[in-house]
Amino acid sequence: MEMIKETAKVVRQQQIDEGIFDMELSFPKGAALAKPGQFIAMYCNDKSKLLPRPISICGINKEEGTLRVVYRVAGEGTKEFSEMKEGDTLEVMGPLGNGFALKEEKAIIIGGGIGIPPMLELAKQLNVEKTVVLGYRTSTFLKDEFEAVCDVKVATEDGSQGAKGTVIDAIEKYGVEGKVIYACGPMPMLKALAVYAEEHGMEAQISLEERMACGIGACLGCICKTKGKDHHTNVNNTRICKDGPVFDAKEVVFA
Amino acid sequence: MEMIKETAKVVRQQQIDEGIFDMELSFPKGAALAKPGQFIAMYCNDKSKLLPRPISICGINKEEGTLRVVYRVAGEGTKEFSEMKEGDTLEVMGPLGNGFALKEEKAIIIGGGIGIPPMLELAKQLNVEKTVVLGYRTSTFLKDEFEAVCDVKVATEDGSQGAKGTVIDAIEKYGVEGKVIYACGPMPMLKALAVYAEEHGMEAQISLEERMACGIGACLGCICKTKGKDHHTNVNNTRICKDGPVFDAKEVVFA
Amino acid sequence: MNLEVTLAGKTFKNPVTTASGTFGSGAEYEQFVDLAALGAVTTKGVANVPWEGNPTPRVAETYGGMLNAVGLQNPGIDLFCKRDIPHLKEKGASIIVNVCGRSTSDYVEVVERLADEPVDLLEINVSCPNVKEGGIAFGQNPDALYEITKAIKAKAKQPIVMKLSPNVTDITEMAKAAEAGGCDALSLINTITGMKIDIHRRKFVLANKTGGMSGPAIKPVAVRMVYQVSHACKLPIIGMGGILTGEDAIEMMMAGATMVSVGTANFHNPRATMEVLDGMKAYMERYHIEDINEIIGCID
Amino acid sequence: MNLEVTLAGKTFKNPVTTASGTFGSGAEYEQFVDLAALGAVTTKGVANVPWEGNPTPRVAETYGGMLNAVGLQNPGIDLFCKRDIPHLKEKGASIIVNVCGRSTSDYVEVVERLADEPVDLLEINVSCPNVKEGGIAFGQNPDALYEITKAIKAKAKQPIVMKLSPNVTDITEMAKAAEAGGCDALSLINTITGMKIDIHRRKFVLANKTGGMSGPAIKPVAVRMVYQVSHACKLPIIGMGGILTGEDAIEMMMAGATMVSVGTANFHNPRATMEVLDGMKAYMERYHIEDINEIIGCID
Ligand SMILES: Cc1cc2nc3c(=O)[nH]c(=O)nc-3n(C[C@H](O)[C@H](O)[C@H](O)COP(=O)(O)OP(=O)(O)OC[C@H]3O[C@@H](n4cnc5c(N)ncnc54)[C@H](O)[C@@H]3O)c2cc1C
Ligand SMILES: Cc1cc2nc3c(=O)[nH]c(=O)nc-3n(C[C@H](O)[C@H](O)[C@H](O)COP(=O)(O)OP(=O)(O)OC[C@H]3O[C@@H](n4cnc5c(N)ncnc54)[C@H](O)[C@@H]3O)c2cc1C
Ligand SMILES: Cc1cc2nc3c(=O)[nH]c(=O)nc-3n(C[C@H](O)[C@H](O)[C@H](O)COP(=O)(O)O)c2cc1C
Ligand SMILES: Cc1cc2nc3c(=O)[nH]c(=O)nc-3n(C[C@H](O)[C@H](O)[C@H](O)COP(=O)(O)O)c2cc1C
Ligand code: FES
Ligand code: FES
Repeated sequence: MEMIKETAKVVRQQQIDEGIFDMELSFPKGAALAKPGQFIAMYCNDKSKLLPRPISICGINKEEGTLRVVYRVAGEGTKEFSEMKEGDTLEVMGPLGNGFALKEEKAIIIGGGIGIPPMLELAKQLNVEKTVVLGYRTSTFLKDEFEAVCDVKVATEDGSQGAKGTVIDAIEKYGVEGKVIYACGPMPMLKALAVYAEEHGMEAQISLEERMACGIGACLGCICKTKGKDHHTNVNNTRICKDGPVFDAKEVVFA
Repeated sequence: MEMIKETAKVVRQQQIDEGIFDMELSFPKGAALAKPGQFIAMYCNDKSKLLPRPISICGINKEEGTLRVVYRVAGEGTKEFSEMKEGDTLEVMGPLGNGFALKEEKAIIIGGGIGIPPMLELAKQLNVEKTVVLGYRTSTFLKDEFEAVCDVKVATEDGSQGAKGTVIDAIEKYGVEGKVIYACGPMPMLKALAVYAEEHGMEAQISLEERMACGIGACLGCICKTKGKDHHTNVNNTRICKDGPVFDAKEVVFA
Repeated sequence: MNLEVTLAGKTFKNPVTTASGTFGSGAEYEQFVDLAALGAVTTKGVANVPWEGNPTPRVAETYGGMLNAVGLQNPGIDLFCKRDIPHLKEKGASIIVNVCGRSTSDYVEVVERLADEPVDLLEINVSCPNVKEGGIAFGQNPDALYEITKAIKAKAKQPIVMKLSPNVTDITEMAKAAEAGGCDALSLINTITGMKIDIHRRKFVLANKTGGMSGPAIKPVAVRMVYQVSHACKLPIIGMGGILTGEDAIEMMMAGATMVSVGTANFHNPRATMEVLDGMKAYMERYHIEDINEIIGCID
Repeated sequence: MNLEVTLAGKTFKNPVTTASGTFGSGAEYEQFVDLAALGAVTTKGVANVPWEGNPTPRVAETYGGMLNAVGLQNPGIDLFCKRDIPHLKEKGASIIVNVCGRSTSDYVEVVERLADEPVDLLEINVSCPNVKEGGIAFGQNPDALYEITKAIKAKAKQPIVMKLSPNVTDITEMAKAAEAGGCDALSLINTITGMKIDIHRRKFVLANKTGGMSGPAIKPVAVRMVYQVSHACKLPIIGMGGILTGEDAIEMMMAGATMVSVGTANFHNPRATMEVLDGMKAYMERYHIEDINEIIGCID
């Protein structure tokens, strides 16, 4: 897995929802290597914060040499990113992680909340019969772009759009079917999808999140519990940054 | 002593000699209060550096509401300042310290190295018969501006301009005379001037330097040894930031 | 919204005080801070007689913090009582006096001298790493700490707060010794001993070689120790070490502190104490917290 | 320009190694760093059997640093010898193996297992604050440290380097105990115990509650301890704690270290080790220093 660490330039940034930002980074070597489901490590310019922020790749433009990220302002680091303007620079490392394995089977692509962005590039690249299911709290973002690619079902917590409830409610309400689930979102959603996939005999590739320090498999900060022994340390832990963030749901032990 | 802490804007910055920068800051409330010999505390934007950098006021423009500083890149903080451009902002506190006491007597205004800048505003404001003596290593800076105000004598370490040697060599070579010495520069120069003033029955106001934390008299970081008991702590130490940086040379105990 | 807290039987209008030695005697910050708006002003360590302190350089910057080796320069208790206490009272401030000494009798002398002064608490500095005698010598040995606490408590008219050093293997052992000695509260942490070398001049930056590290860099150590001590003994705690924002103060209180001191932050921003207080209020509003006392030690 | 140093009888091409646990087994950084260009690769702590480590979250950011409570997850000595050592050798790296254990016999087992491996030094981690047994329990008690040092030294074929914890009242006492136990060198410092609270969720950020603080925030403590230890005993020192730049490394060596380890800096910049080395060379050029050994402990 090749990765690059370089100074990237912001070529575009805009706010697309409350607290949610859409940034395009010029990072040609990274863009050349990137695959859907991988992420990048974004470093702060503020020197009191040394650890990189892991952010999923939402779009890959190999011609322009850019990567797109869509992120929520969660704390100080993402706040700093949100204040950056066209022409500003930051250190970036990536692409990191394994990414999704694109299967030749009917797909359900599922994103929940801030887990939605990484599914967009997957939806674009996955050349099979597919449905996208997106779970929001209330207001939606990126929905139009998914709709430009394929059929989209929506769930909102308050029922203001689409199915009321979770992505599973939307799947059931709209009778969405497929052989393979690709998903990113909050842990309870992923856990529910793992159960759902198991019950329906489907494969589920889920993208996990954990606090990271190195981002490249060196610190053992970001493990998830797994059923099998990990090749790296020979225990039931697997590094999310290096061997994930995408896992076969069957392999993961949920807390 | 009133002082202001505010966000100031860089209105002009240029390099005027090797490693020496000339910056004009928009800081109207500070400019309104400033006197020659006072200094400002400049804070870094880099959050790994929390302490302010004390920098002398080189010029006061009350109409424009600006203060001018001329500084040497000594470490990381001054390096950060030197990279700032017109329109950039930083936190500034000031004016700080006592400043020079302007006497109605014939003056010798003496600056050595990076102690030269604070003497410029003094030379402008001091409305008496006066001579300026400037000591440089080799190349000169700000000299023209002093020459626009009064007679200037120069000393260079290598003798490439003016007297070869120190400011005292220049005073002696050119027979500079006066009743009051106003001086800023390296400690050995100030010590020599204190002796010179004593021998010639002159008053000497010297501006001292020390590492500071608070800049306003609270931390007791920046004291100099004094002959008399200090009013503040009743010991033979006086706070340079608050009761200085300008001292009557007779009061100071040199190491 | 209630910000009032009670510590060792004394009530303060809010939990925010100043860390001794970083706020002078209060007067230096008057242009930036309404002293009466603080929970209390904690003053610079004062001894029975004036102290000269250490040679300069006394301060150095470090990554996310600083070192100091001021060495407790102070005007002595006489001038302090004559000038600084009346001034603070005139400004409407509650007062915590930080007391230093070279021997037990030095401390006792200061404490006795303060008996009739309008002072809320006596914070006993047995943790200064920058003086040869007294200071940390008492703060790194539980038996010595117990003895001096007992001796001071016997003479003190106001509640006493022992200020602990983080430069120990087990902070809870020290806290228990001070508790056994009869003190009313604990302050922690004082500075962590550090060193900086000027590699260009091949010299120590500080004349004293070592100094005490403070500032946001040390906050995780302070939070940890406040948490440990709050679970090891029953004494209320004034928590300090690296507080820069209201959120830092909330964190320190959640770890177990009843009051918090703002120190090095004052050097970075002379209005820091007020901004910490504002930040705490904003946090309380956001989470609908009626009474700040609710959050003290709310983590287990 | 000579960068070669000798420590405990072993020669390294330069003084820069990696801090255990921050560089994996080396392979993770190969895309950024030529492992053969380092003085040595110091590997993640390895035990006699695989360890699972602690639950997540295991890492947290702090001002100018971080906390970790990984808890020494490791593959055990068998897989380590089969996979990691041959790989490092193939890449041309010199190897320092960091050894951990829960009991003296755990450590001894690992050390014996390494007897015939192409390893330069054994760094014995008796200072991990994140595990219940072993680790720091040995590192905070001079008698225990003396005993385990003796026991390991008796069985070790390679020179042993005891890695000390900064979470002690007097680091020189620990250094002397390790010296008396017969070790060949010392490594310091390991992490300083700290805590971070998520005030929004009212939870500890780390599952383990406390973690070890590392990064530039702790450098002044590391420099101070390296200096103190270099004056308290005769053992050579591998210095670490907050080294981010070549200048930091020079400072650590001036304080008394013969080698330096780069840790948390790798997370901030995967090329940090190489940039530290380049910075050291630039410093030597600027000051016309022919031999890096000249600057070791050049400050008194
Ligand atoms: C593989 C992966 C992909 C991600 N993709 C996205 C994305 O596309 N869009 C998006 O908005 N967010 C994404 N996240 C979450 C994102 O990393 C955090 O929101 C971000 O790191 C918060 O940083 P902060 O400085 O704003 O918050 P702070 O709370 O100030 O951060 C403090 C520290 O905690 C870490 N941290 C805090 N929250 C998280 C979290 N949820 N996950 C991991 N580390 C965290 C930070 O990286 C930092 O080291 C992803 C996380 C992972 C692990
Ligand atoms: C009253 C006063 C007036 C000054 N006026 C000027 C001026 O007009 N022009 C100018 O170029 N310099 C002036 N100096 C010196 C200037 O403050 C330092 O060069 C500057 O602080 C160095 O900061 P740095 O971050 O670049 O260096 P670093 O070495 O990285 O600084 C580290 C720390 O040490 C302090 N420090 C380092 N050197 C000095 C020093 N010589 N004096 C005080 N603190 C120091 C810094 O403030 C900072 O806290 C003045 C100093 C004082 C005390
Ligand atoms: C310049 C300076 C002077 C200090 N003087 C004292 C003192 O006189 N008495 C004392 O108990 N602590 C003293 N301290 C320690 C502080 O009160 C406080 O415990 C420490 O700095 C940690 O808090 P902070 O990180 O918010 O600064 C001093 C600290 C600094 C930085
Ligand atoms: C994530 C992480 C894991 C660590 N694992 C180990 C370890 O396995 N063994 C050990 O002796 N030290 C370990 N340490 C401590 C480092 O080797 C080093 O002593 C400490 O981090 C200080 O150096 P630094 O500030 O350069 O990181 C670890 C540190 C970190 C940050
Ligand atoms: S973040 Fe270091 S191993 Fe994953
Ligand atoms: S810098 Fe604090 S008293 Fe002068």
